[in-house]
Amino acid sequence: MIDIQLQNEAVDIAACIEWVRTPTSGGVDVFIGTVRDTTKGKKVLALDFEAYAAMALSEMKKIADEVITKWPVDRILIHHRIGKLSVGEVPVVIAVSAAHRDAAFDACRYAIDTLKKTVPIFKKEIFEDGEVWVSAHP
Amino acid sequence: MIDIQLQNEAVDIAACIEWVRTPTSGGVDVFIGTVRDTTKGKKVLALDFEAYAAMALSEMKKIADEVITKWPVDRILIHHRIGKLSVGEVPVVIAVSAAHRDAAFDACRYAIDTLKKTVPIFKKEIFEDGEVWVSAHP
Amino acid sequence: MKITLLAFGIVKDIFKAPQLEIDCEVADAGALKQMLADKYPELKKLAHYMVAVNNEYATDTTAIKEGDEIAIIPPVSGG
Amino acid sequence: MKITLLAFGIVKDIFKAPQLEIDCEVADAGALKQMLADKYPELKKLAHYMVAVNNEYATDTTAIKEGDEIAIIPPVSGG
Repeated sequence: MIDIQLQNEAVDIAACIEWVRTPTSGGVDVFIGTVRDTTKGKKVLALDFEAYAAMALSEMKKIADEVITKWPVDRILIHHRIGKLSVGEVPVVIAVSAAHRDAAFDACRYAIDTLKKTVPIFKKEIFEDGEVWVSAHP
Repeated sequence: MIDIQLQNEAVDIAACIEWVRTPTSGGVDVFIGTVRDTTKGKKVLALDFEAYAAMALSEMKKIADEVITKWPVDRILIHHRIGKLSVGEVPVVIAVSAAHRDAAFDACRYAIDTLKKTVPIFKKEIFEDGEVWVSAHP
Repeated sequence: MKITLLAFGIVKDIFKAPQLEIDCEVADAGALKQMLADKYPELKKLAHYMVAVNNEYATDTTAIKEGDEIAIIPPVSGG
Repeated sequence: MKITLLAFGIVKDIFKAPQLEIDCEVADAGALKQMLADKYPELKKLAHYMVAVNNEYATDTTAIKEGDEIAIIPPVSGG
């Protein structure tokens, strides 16, 4: 089973974990992205995320479908937040349950690595003295 | 920072995650062990965990100390429950925060893999027709 | 033909608009990218940018026709 | 000398007690394991078992003296 969401409100980490747990699962791996206070030594005030929503959902679903095909996992959930997030807030939660932990770890890591490469979500770092779209320039 | 616990009461997953999050962390990886309903095709009713408490704590602390030395992580938490757990309950939570996700994933996986090899905690699988100490016999 | 381009991230800043209506004759995504690069030289300074046609990443040979939902996608940075 | 052995997991079942007071002359953990294997042949059927002296895993040459906290540790299965 798959649960994909793109949302404005805070991601409910506990509810995400609860959703992936099943009686056949021996383990759950969860990745929680958090907004760091610095980037390349510079103080970050906030991150502003925007998405090409329809395509972001479809790319996230592709990742989940691929995970389900490649690893023996029970459930995978990907919830991504958009909007302006302060330091410490959570842009993304990925949770994967599986009978055995290796599959949960591999699948969760694959999902976040792939999300960062393929899902059309864009973040702007907001500094005291300006704003920068992350990764836009070489 | 390190937080190690061996406890009779349920592990509070949300509190564990909250504890590892810091403003310098870009990501948190969390492993949540859960009691499966079957093992080798046989229905499991419960797992009963016991520990050599003093040494289990010292071995868990060794793992956390080693993780802090080997990877650039912010915080690591290992909470292990003992006593009788039903299907779906949580014997262990390991949470690791780090500036970058690779360190969090690697460290969390190393911690659970090592815990399963070195920490003197012992579980008995309780079936409808008997009980078996896990891994005791070849 | 008339096409609408959706812009995201830094492309919105480069186009100075979240979407652009243009009238042009481009057969495929490759030709569109070339046309845009000529018109918006700032695009060439990006690490890269992709075209998506109807919610799928396009290659240079992906055909474009009137009515398609076309998006210009700069380097993604979700997570 | 008199030593106390703490037993865990299946070793508790084999000893039929969570701890055992024994009077013996063993210089090190290797000698202790040999003595126990003779007395409790069930131990030899285990995948393996370890001796811990004062909360540290012992090797065969780890010395044992009166007053040490000695534990017999079957295969662990936490997590």
